[in-house]
Amino acid sequence: MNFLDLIWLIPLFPVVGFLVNGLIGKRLPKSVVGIIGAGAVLVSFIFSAGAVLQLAQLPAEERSHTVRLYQWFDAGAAQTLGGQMARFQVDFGFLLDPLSSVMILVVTGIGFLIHVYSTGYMHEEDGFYRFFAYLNLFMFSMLTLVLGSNYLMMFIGWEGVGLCSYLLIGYYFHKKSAGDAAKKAFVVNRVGDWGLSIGIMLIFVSFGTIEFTAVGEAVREGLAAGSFSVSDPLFIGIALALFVGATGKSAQLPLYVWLPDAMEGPTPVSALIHAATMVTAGVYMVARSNFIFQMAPEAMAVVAVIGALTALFAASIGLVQNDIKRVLAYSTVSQLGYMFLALGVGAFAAGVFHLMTHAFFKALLFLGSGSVIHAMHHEQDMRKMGALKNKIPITFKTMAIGTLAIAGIPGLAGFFSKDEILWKAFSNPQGHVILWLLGVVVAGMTAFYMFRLLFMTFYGESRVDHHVEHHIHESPKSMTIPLMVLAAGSVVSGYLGIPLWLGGTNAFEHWLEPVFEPLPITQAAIVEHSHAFEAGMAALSVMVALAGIYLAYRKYYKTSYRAETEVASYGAAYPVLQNKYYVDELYDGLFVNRVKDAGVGLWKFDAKLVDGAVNGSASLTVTGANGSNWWDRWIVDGIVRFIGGFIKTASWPIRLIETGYTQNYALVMVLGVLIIIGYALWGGQ
Amino acid sequence: MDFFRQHILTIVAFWPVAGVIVLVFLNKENKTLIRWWANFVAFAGFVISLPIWFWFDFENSDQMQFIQKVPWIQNLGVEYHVGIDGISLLLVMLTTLLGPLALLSSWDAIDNRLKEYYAFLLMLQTGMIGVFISLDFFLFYVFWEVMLVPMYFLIGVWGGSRKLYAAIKFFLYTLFGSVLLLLGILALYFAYPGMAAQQPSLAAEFGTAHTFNVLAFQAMGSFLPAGLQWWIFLAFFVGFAIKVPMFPFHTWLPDAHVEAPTAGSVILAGVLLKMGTYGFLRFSLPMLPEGTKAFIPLMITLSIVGIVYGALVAMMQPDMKKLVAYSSVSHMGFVTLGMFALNPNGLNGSIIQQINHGISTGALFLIVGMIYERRHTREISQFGGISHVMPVFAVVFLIMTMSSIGLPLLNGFIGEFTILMGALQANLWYAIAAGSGIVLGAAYMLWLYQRTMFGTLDNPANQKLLDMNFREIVTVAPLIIMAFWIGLYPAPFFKAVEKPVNKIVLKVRPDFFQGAPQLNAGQPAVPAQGDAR
Amino acid sequence: MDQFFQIQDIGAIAPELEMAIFGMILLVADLLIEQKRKLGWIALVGIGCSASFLVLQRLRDVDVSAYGGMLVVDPFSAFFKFIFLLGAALSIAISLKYLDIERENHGEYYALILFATMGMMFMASAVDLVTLYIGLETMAIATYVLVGFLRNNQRSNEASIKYFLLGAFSSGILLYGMSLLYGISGSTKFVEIAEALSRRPLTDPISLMAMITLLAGMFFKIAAVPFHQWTPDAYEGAPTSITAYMSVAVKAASFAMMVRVFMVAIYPLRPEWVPIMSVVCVLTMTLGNIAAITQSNIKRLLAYSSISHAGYILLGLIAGNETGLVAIPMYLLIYTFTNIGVWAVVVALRRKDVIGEHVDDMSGLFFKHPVSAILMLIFLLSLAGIPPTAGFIAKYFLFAAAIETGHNVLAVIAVLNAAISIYFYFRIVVAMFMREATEKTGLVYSPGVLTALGVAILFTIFIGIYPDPLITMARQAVVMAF
Amino acid sequence: MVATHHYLFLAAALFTIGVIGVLTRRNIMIVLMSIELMMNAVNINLIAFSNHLQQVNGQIFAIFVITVAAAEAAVGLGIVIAMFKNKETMNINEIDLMKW
Repeated sequence: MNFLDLIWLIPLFPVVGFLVNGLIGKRLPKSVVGIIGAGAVLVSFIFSAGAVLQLAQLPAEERSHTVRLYQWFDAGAAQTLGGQMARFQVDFGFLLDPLSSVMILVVTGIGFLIHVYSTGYMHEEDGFYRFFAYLNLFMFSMLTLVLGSNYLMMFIGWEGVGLCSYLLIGYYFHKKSAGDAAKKAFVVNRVGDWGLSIGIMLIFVSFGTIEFTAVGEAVREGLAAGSFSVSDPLFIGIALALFVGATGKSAQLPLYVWLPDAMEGPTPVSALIHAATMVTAGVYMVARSNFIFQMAPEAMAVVAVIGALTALFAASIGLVQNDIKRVLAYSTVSQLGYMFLALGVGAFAAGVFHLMTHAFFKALLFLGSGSVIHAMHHEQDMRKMGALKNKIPITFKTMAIGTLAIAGIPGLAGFFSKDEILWKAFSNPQGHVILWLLGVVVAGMTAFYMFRLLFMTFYGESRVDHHVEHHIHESPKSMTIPLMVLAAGSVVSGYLGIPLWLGGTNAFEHWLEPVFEPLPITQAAIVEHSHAFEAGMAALSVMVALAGIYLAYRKYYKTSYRAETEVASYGAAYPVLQNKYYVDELYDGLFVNRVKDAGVGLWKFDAKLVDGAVNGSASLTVTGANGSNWWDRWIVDGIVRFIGGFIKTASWPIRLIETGYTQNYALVMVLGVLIIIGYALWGGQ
Repeated sequence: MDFFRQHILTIVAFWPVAGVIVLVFLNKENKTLIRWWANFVAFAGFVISLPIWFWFDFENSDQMQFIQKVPWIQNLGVEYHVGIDGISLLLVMLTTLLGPLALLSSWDAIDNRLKEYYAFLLMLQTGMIGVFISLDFFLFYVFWEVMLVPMYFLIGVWGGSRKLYAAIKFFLYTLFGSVLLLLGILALYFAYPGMAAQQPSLAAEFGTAHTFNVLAFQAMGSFLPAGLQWWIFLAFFVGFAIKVPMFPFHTWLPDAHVEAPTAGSVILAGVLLKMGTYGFLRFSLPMLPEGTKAFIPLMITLSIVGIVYGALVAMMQPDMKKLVAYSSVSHMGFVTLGMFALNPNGLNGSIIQQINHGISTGALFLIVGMIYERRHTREISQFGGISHVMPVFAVVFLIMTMSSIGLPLLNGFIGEFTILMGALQANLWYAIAAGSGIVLGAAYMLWLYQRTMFGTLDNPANQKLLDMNFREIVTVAPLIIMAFWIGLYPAPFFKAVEKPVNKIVLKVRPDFFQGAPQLNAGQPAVPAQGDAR
Repeated sequence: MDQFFQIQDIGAIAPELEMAIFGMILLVADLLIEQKRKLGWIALVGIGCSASFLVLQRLRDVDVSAYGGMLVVDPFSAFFKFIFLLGAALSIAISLKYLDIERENHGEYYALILFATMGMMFMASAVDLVTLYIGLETMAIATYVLVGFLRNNQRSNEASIKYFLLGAFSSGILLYGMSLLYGISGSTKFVEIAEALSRRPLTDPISLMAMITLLAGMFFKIAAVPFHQWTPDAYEGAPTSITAYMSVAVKAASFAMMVRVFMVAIYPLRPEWVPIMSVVCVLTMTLGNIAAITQSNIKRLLAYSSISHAGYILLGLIAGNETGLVAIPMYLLIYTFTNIGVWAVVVALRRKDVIGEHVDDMSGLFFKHPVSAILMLIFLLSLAGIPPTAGFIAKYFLFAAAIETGHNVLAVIAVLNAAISIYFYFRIVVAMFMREATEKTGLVYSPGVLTALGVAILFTIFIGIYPDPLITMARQAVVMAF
Repeated sequence: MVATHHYLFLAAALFTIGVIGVLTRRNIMIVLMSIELMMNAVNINLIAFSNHLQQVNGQIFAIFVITVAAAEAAVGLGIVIAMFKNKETMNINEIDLMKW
């Protein structure tokens, strides 16, 4: 079977699952629903794997395979900025290349595991079928996002995952907080999409196409022909516009606010969407647009700085969160910051590498936390946990692996990818020592709060509610097996990219090379560092992580957890961190409430001022006794009622002269004649 | 068959009136018969309009087709002259599609004075189709005004609590605009003979006598003095802008929508508003290219203000229907924005968006109508958690919400994105400013959805609501199908409008396609995708 | 020409003579016939005979100048005469039953209508001040009496008094102007007056005085602001059928006279009277409409509406070109059909104990008399100028004339007024269609009313849909006359 | 010698007196008489012009005016009597049943 030409089926299988579950799922038994849902993804995974294997067999320079299904739309002629004519036409096409192959494997692979996990986790829920339908729809969107051959195909997925995220966050729709979070997620994302769509449009008017490969070629050609130059404002504009989109979807500053709230959704959703796949879409998109970002070093600097700051910012909030999922959520934001840091310093492959490893261990951690929550009967507050180690051993062990991985302990996946990023932040020409330093600090904080999570949850004395205490049980196989597989992945996936200084080949980077081929731009020479120096830097970052772990060990393992001591230890910073730097409040005050005010204000304006002459003339029908208050009304009801009022005033004298007295009539006539005479004799000249 | 084919436009347009004539003689008490007959007439109207789509020559979509031309008032040079090109094709089909759905939606909702109700709806149908097929300005104006009366009655008799106010407001507002439009038409009419005397090409094709021929006026557009064009554009602007409605002429719309019965709202939003934009497209742009250019800044500004304004006001509405009504203001802002970006992308998108708006807003009004029928209130605060009791309804509502906020693979996206693309080609800031409408659009629609569908079902009155019945599903199903069709495969629609649009663009900006050969064909030679790149 | 008396002269005034004869027959028959309604039929026969003479005249298709050039028989006058006859006939048709209800069915009623109509016909033909004046007064005096025909009704008396006093006053003013014109030109013939005026400077004060006094008199007759105030009172107080008659025939006659005088006699002063007329036109349209908005008495409402219609028609004179002049007779004819239709319904509202003049009396008419309500709706739409009714065609011509001659501001004001007018017309519609029927709601039909309604609706719709023949006729009438 | 313009001034004066009479007198009969005065002013005008122009048209016109005025007066009296029967007043200010 030629899987390469069948890649369009990969997103389609989940659609079938979605349709079946969505339309008739209500009448199917839960097991069948689960099998359909997970099976659809499994088939996608098989097709993905087949396609990737076949792709790998091609020579490196031919590893780009486009399948055009049909022309999606053709909106007619357009003038590009260069004055050429182009047609705004978009294909319904799919592109398999090394980058998208990584993405589809991650998405379908981890997606499948999470589907399996969900069959267990969601088993008690109403609307089981609905959940799987949404999940499958999400898989479709996500696969379209990463497989699409052009920016608009990506945009389909981009918006589609947004919709699914909305639906899944709002899955417990009877909870107001869930509904609010869902809406917040969508609307904040829409702000990003605003930028993204502007970026896409700019790409079209600049290059006359939005196909990834064609745009890439156009950039290269333009560069060769001298029609484009590095740091061209156009490229900076496009890059920044795209990055605005990325900050929305990938929860970066300043648009990260939706992600922590998104934890209102069921835990598998958090794992799939808000950790492993959807939130990395921004990373994917920036990586995909590397040729544009390379042309705009200033924009890359912005990306790097935003990434680093987000990493630090989110990590600091994560230090004090007590909701197990919120800790993970901020951790995700922070890790995404890492990825953007990598992209920003030009280490696209490193960013994608971290994306992949992060997908494994973060999905693992979320699912593990789900397992904990499942065991704890939907208790998410870590302050009410503790000493769960022996009660749910599999969960504990797998989560421990995940924690070690994210902390960057050598030998696990996180170490390889994180170290790669830190090294590139230091050594790449676009890098800077401050960026590196931020990264290292974040690494330490990450290690600290993750181990805080681990210790608070599994160690120490039990703070569990008594009613819950004796119900605690290990999760069913359908949940633990995915955990174990992911734990394995969290270890193994790192070995795809063993760096050179460890004697590896950095296979992952090589695999992605065709996509991230640097543009022929003259830039500062890469300062060569010895492998020993690189190893030393790595050791340093590991030391910092270990320090973080030790700190956590001291605070949360050695001493039993007490809220007051924790609060006290942060001093004045605690409320700030606990309240997430008051950003939500700030946004509410600055934007949300202002928009609502504007809405109310304009509405009143509309009703009172803009509203038409009709209103005025309608009010005429009531001429009676409202003479006294009509001034009032005249002013309140504003401009257009003014016309009505004017008519009313005009009708007043008519009333005065229409007295019914014959002689008054005659008088008016005579006056009329006199006025005309006056006009004709003197006025006319 | 040949007769049918030659007269298809006339037949489609007047078929509903023929149905009304029969309807008048039905027994007033026999409500079932009246309902069946009216629905049959409307549905048959749709069926007999289908051949238009299939017989339409898409290759020559910029040529008027199915032309019928009969002298009417010879003293004035008025003709019964109908024909359609790609643009009118879409709008005619939209009208014949929405008509039966609107009728079907009133099956249970309307129970008093049925006969008149259906008669007015069907007469409205004729008026609307007539507007879109007229190629004679006089004829156009007649249809344009004719449909005011049935709409007035639909709002005034079967409307809500402030129906009389809303009805007369609708009527007066529109009438104010259209009488000025009439003056503009007259100015063109009297300018024509003089122009024809000077321009042999004009005289050769359309003669030198007074005429109302739209095509002649379009041809004249290139020669008309700019000053005159400016004034005529102003007159047209008021007429069409009120109908669209563009900010600040929009205040009739919320009232009319809120008070109108569901079917009225559907028709109003779905078709009537399009008459304004169609007017701009068919008349203002090609007939008054210089005037158009002079007004572009104003039109763009008003469009963008409309987009943002409509969205902001919509957000805070406590009444669902009013919310959707204000969203129309915002959506129609997109339509006019694309139109006055004056490039093929913008115009194409603008036309597609007109269709989209008809579909999604029409459906949203149907949806609001369904819930109103059940609860007799449209206060958003009265609802919450409806998903629990009306799952199918929730899904339909969701799809249409998504269509309205422009989710890709649904219709709204295609239109909005293309419009923004066109706007961006005109000026980056237009696109950025208008893009805010997308964010706000998501905000108000999702907020609405959240407040009504999500949450706990705490209002006891909502606990026994019935889900959509078969008739209601049948009513919205075509719209859902259309939404997906346009979202997934809009090619036929774009194909229908592209050539006429290019013609319009060439008219206003003759140098637009320069640099590309075959300028005269009206079809720019642009390398197909993949050839050049 | 030189001969004092020619047989053609008699032929020229045959239709008028015929009306006079039948008028006198009626006076005599009044003594003999007990059932007064029969007199109405006689009057109708008279009108029919007159109309057939008119047709015969037209068939010969020659313009006759009779009585030494004191009057002409041309297509223009024929067209107007046709309007008068039509107005008279339809008014009589709606009077028959109505007068019984008012208990005032007397023979002289019909005779007076015939005499008034005869006066109008002379007005339309007159090309000489003397003929014009006599025609005018014949019409006016007959109408004064008709307005006060409800002898026992104080409102009718009052209306009559007011109309009479103001009418006489205004004709005094008009007459003063005529005397000045005679003094200037030494002739009473329009053509010669025009010649004399064109020899004098435009700003000659005597010419201006003459023009202004003429204007005032004429504005009174057509009820233009500020000479309009008698109208609502007279319309309200007069028997409804006479109100109908006045609103169509008297108005048409006044316009016929106005067109002749202004387009021939004082045409040289056109630059002087156009601005004045423009202002009056704007005032008339606007005040008429605004005042109508607050009326709740249908007769009064329609009176104000008719004032505003006079304002529109002035547009035609202001434009003064072919389109404008064609518009005037066309408008008046269409207005005759439409307005008689409206009045027919109002007449039918009058029943034994119900005065039926209030808008509320129309409440729910649709439920009791759907056909009448729908007809009324169509008439009102026609008055408002909504296509495809005849009223649209009429308005179209006026607006077209204004645009064609560059009176753009006037045109804009006029169309906006036309739009406003829908507001008060639709108050009646609202009452008919959207209110519940009350006990008072109801109509009394008579064959006459039904016939009038039928004729009116037929032409209102027919002209609206296919106005071509009418336009051709009106165009002929005007082109050949001017 | 009495010149034409003297007649014209006389007529104008009479006419103005008539107008003022119409405007100010309260008794309907006097108002009617004022109108007659206006008519007669016109007659003076016509005859003066006729004399001035040495042709007969004006006099003919004047005779017609006199005739019409007589008819008008007759009708006017009739109307006034009809009203007096119902209302028993000659005061013009009491005729105000119909107004706005």
